Amino acid sequence: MNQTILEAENLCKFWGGLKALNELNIQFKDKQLHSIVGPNGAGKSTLLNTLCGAYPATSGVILYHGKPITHLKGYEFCREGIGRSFQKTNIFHNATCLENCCIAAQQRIGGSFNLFRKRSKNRQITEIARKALQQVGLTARADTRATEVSYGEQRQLEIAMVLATSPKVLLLDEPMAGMGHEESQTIISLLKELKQQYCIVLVEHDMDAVFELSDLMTVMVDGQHLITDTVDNIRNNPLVQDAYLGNDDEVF
Amino acid sequence: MSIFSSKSEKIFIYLFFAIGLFIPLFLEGNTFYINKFSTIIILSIFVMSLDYLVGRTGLITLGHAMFYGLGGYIFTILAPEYEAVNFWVYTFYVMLISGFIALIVGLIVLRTSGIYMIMITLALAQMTFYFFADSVEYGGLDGLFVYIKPETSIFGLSFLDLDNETHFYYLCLLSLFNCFVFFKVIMNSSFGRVIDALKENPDRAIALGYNIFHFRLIAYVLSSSLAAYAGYLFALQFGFVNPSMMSWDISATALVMALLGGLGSVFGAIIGSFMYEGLHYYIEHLTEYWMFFMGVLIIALVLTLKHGIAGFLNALGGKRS
Amino acid sequence: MQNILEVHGLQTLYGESHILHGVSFDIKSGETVSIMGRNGMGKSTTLKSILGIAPPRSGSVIYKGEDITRLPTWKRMRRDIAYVPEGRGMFHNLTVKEHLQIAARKNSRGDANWTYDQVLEVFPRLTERLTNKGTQLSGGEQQMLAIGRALLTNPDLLILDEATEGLAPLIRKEIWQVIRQIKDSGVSTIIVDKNIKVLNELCEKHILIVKGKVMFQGDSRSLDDNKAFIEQSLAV
Amino acid sequence: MDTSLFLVQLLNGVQYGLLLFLIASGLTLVFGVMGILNLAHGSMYMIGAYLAYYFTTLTDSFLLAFLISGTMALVIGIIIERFLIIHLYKRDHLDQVLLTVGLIFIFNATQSFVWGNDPLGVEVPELLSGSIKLTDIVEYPVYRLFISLLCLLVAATMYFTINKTRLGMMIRAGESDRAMVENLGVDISKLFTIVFAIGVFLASLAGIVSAPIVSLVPGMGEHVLISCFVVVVIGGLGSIKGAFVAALIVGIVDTYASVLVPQASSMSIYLLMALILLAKPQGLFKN
Amino acid sequence: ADSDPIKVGVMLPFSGVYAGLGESTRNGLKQALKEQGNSIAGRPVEFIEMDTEAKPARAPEITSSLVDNQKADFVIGPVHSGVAMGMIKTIKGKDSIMIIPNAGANAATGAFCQPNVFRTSFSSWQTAFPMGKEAYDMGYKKIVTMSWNYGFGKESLEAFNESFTKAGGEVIKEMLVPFPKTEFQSYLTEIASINPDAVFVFFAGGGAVKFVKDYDAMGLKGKIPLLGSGFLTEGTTTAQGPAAEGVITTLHYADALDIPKNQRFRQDYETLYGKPADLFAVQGYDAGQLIAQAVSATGGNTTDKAALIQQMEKLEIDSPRGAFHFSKAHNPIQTIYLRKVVDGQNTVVKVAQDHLEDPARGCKL
Ligand SMILES: Nc1ncnc2c1ncn2[C@@H]1O[C@H](COP(=O)(O)OP(=O)(O)OP(=O)(O)O)[C@@H](O)[C@H]1O
Ligand SMILES: Nc1ncnc2c1ncn2[C@@H]1O[C@H](COP(=O)(O)OP(=O)(O)OP(=O)(O)O)[C@@H](O)[C@H]1O
Ligand SMILES: [Mg+2]
Ligand SMILES: [Mg+2]
Repeated sequence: MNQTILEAENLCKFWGGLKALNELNIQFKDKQLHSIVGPNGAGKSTLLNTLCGAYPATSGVILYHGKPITHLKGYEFCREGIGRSFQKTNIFHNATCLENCCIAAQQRIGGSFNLFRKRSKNRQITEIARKALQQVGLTARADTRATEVSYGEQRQLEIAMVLATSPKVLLLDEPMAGMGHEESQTIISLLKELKQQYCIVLVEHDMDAVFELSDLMTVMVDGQHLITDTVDNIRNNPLVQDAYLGNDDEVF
Repeated sequence: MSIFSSKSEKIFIYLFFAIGLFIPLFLEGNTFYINKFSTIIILSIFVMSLDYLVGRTGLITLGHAMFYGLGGYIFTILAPEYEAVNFWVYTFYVMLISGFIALIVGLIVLRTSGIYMIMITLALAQMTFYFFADSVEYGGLDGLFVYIKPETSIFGLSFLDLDNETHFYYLCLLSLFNCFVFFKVIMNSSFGRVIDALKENPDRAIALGYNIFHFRLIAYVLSSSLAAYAGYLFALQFGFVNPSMMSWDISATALVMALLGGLGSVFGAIIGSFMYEGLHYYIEHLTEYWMFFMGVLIIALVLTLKHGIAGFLNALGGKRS
Repeated sequence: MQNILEVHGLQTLYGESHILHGVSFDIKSGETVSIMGRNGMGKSTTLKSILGIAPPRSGSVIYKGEDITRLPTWKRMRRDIAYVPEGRGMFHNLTVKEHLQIAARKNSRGDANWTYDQVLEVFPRLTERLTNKGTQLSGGEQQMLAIGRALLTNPDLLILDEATEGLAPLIRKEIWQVIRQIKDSGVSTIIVDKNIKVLNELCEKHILIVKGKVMFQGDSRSLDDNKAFIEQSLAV
Repeated sequence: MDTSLFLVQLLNGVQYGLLLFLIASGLTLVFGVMGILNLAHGSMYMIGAYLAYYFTTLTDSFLLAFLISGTMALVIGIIIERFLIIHLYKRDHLDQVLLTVGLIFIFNATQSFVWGNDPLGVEVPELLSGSIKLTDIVEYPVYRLFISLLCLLVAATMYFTINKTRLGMMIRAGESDRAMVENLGVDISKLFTIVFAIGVFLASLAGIVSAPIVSLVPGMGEHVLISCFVVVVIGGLGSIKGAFVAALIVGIVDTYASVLVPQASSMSIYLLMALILLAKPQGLFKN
Repeated sequence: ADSDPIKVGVMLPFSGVYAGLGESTRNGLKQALKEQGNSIAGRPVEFIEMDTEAKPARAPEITSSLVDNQKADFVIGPVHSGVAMGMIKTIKGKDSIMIIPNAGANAATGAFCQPNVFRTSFSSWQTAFPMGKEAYDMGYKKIVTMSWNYGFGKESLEAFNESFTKAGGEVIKEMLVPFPKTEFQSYLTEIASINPDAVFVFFAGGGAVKFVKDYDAMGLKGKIPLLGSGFLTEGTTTAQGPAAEGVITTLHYADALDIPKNQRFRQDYETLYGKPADLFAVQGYDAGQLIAQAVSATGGNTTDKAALIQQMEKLEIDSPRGAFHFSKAHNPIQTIYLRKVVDGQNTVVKVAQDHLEDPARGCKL
């Protein structure tokens, strides 16, 4: 059995009176793709944001390799190896795609406080960055400024940046949103490959992709854990169909 | 490999320093012009440090003159009244102490951002202003005098006589050059990469694992101590410091110069300072209502140039940074 | 039937880059039209050109028989067009309630088919979030709000750019339901979306844009006839 | 300090705070709500005061002067927005700094050219020139109380308009996303012109009504500018309520500081601002 | 050569708060030289005008421009004490003569006095010192003093304090207002609560206007007499209106001073510039007279500055304020008048102190 890498115990996140996460318990295992689905506003993004340290948890514990990391600062999560992509594209628009990935890679490699070493001199960083671009299929766009690539390509870049931080856990928030069919396919095959090495947490509304990729699925509703199970069980679970999927295919 | 980010920048810098080197030969004896150039060069250093902070780091301050003034005051207060101290040693002291102050100030002001940071820097600068303006021992609003200028020997060898305007001019020019190279080098460094990133999208930089506070703090300290260095040179040039060096309109004027030059371009700071001061000097001699024409000119420039004069030159040169 | 919108030879550029190369099509009153195409082909740009957000260099836009090519955006909107942009266009300093209040108005004929309460009925989720700021909503909630806001202007022509992006399947279905409802009420609609299957069912007319050119337009039947070509263009 | 004195000082503080609010109100609107950084705000205050002086001397009626100057201010506001500011919405905020610094220069030069450099004063209008006896020795000028009343009126109107009316929502929405407001069928550029003009009007209004209790001197605009920013920022950008509360706090703190800790009174409001921003980096009422 | 122009640099504020003072000073200066037909001993006079903007930080640079670049024989300026300090520093040891037409900082002709620096105006000390004794003689025993917290103000309060306490009075409270704050309500309330015999203040320009009006509006004027250093009512009475009536001050000049020289001067000034003369015009005028008389005395020779300075030290200037000559420290030894505002004009009540010399503390000349 794969070992649990990241887990949340009684995790809560309140926005004023709103319980975006309510006593959530969940475990993520190594070399597995674990997807989280649920209606809009269920708290999926909030969960990812809390797991990666962007929001401080209201209460509860986050365990990473068994040790609590809840108290860490936002930027320290990434250093531990928890990388995340954003639901709303969040990249450095004025930099080239390659440079975007270099920024991500440099954090890992270090030397960021070196005032005098020319940034382009660091081969290792550039290599990691190129590799990440290549993985998501953006090699051709390496030297294009990020604003100038299309929306779908920006989504790909978003993932490449996470990869460039050499994470152990990948938290992906709707990576496929806004992507065309072909791009989605690229990402799907990429994720298939990545889940051999990483622990991946995927939030996504594209059910085809989710069903195809997931080893485990969790359904969340109103900040609460509804069910965690395999794809097939979930698909046929009447509760889930009620709360999230609806009865049949996307026709009326 | 070149440190320049555009052809125009390269041409400008070569031309500027070439002319700068030889200009005293043509001004033989006219100490006023030499002095005037030194003053503007000192100002350029100050504006450059601000330009880096605002344009590169994205940290906008209206209290930068605080360090300009502190640079002067630190020296004036520290140096014994009737004894020539060593210039280099005191350069070190001034930058070290102002750097330390900047560290403390930075720890406070960098907790805020945007307009709030503008205001809190302004508040601290005004408080420092009033501290010196109300103080009895530091000369109050009338300021302090520097009675004896430092000597500049290194290991007993002395090349520069600070009482000599031309020598002082070269010291300023050299300082500006070093300052320019320094900023260009850190801009192109690994550190500069992070700075660029966190200016554009700080949230993403955090998500990538950077403690952006540390980077901002370093940038703030560097920029502030260079501003202090400029203030130190000012004090040396005129032998005089005054709280008005710290007043907010000096910060604002410097910001205007940086903007005119083209924010974030570093070499634009030189252009901005020379242009503003040049125009000011020229128009002031034409009319008592110089402010009117200065205002019209500034407005015309904002409306026609998008990224200041440096941006205009870069566009002419046809290469983007 | 009358054309509500005619688009002739739109040429649109962003700075130097030429995006639209002569886009032309027309929409009949009450018709629901899809615009398809891969990422970056110029779908959104087409919509923006129609609305004057990305003014075309040449070409014309005729709306209800009137040439509106030179009108400022707001005047076009006043002629009962509503737009849900990609990215949703939330206001960070307005509450959900205010988003709706600010938009609500009668159309130019003085009708108000959609009211504040009706919109909340369609999106009950929003009812719970009325005092939240627009940007504090979850992705999907923002999308609902954007659509609700557009409906409250009681448009004759509704333009939806990726309106179902980021919505949960159940909600997506609801949205399609709503769009059908809108369609039934006689409002013309332009939809940009990824879900070909639904579009096929819902729309009377389909427009395929490839690299800034209209490569296909026709009804659902002819869409089926050209299935191979279309799928290739969409890389399905 | 005995109680009656304490209360009179409180009245001073409140009265000063209200005046500060009036001066800052235009800035709250233009900067806080619309997001335009208008450094020439102080200059408009100055111009308002000088116009009031000019027209009171000309017409011998403060009311008439008030009306004429107010209208002129609106016109000036429209002109500035239509011909200058309008080019800068898509640009960096800092370009607005540059432009409005240019305006400061122009206004200052104009002031000095038209009205000269000697300090000038305006008489308090006859009707409001009396005093009210507060304690046996302290009297309070009626005109100051009148100003306070006016400030309250402005504050209430602004609060209501910005927060409760559709117009106010549109203005706020415009600050957040101009293009989207236009997408809703609103003539946003006209709206912004009007709001900017009102901002300028409010600045001048403050200048006009304070003309009788201040001295008109060159550069009077720059002095108030910083206080205005302090008020707007302490309150939290975009919050009318915040600006109002902040103005009162600043007024009261400044008043008590000048009697209780005179040595530090010059720093008091800056210290206050620094402390507030440290505790609440977004100001008091930023939501 | 002897027909070369005599260069007179003018360093005054022509913009900002002090611009009005700069203008008057310049007018007076020009009037004096016009009376000489704009030429002295056959040499024309050339003016080089620079705006100091009253910014001390710019002072050294502008001075250097006049002294080093333009080689001005005389530099007239400034109005503002902070600027004066910067100027003195720069002009020290240079071959130009500085004539201060206003700035009152005691140190300018005290601790920092220089052979080539003269002052035609006053020291802060001079303008306030005589009031101490006068106030006591008027029967005030307990007084509150108040001014802006800056050099000129503080020096004035000190000088007043010095003579007032010596006479036997007591300053029960000293209030310093941050410069340039003009919100006085809280201070006035406090004064009212202390209820002293009288109040002595130093304010000038716009602040003076505001203070006097507020003082009146608070109803204090009828109850607690207001005394001041003369600047309280100099060039400000029109703006102050009726509020200024009855305010008592000391100064080395008064508009209504009834001596022929003053009447002639004021008449000429009015015809030349179309507005009434003021103190600053007088001081500028005397700077002009000083130059004219000194250069005439050396027969037009301005190269030998030492000789010129010697002449200047010996001169007796026939000023509209009454004749004066210079002390060793180059500050005028002059008469100080006790004045009272009557019908919007400063009228002379009496001579407060005849031929008052500044103690020039710290000057080694
Ligand atoms: N900053 C915030 N302030 C207040 N409430 C917030 C904030 N961010 C999110 N919320 C609320 O928390 C709830 C959960 O939001 P979250 O973004 O986690 O949903 P989600 O599951 O990701 O939904 P979606 O699928 O639509 O993206 C929502 O109801 C949202 O309105
Ligand atoms: N503001 C802009 N400046 C420059 N280029 C732009 C801009 N907006 C879009 N583009 C470019 O124009 C092209 C068309 O963009 P558009 O947004 O119309 O595509 P789309 O068909 O809507 O794609 P998607 O499905 O990804 O939204 C893309 O190549 C994009 O990179
Ligand atoms: Mg989400
Ligand atoms: Mg699109």
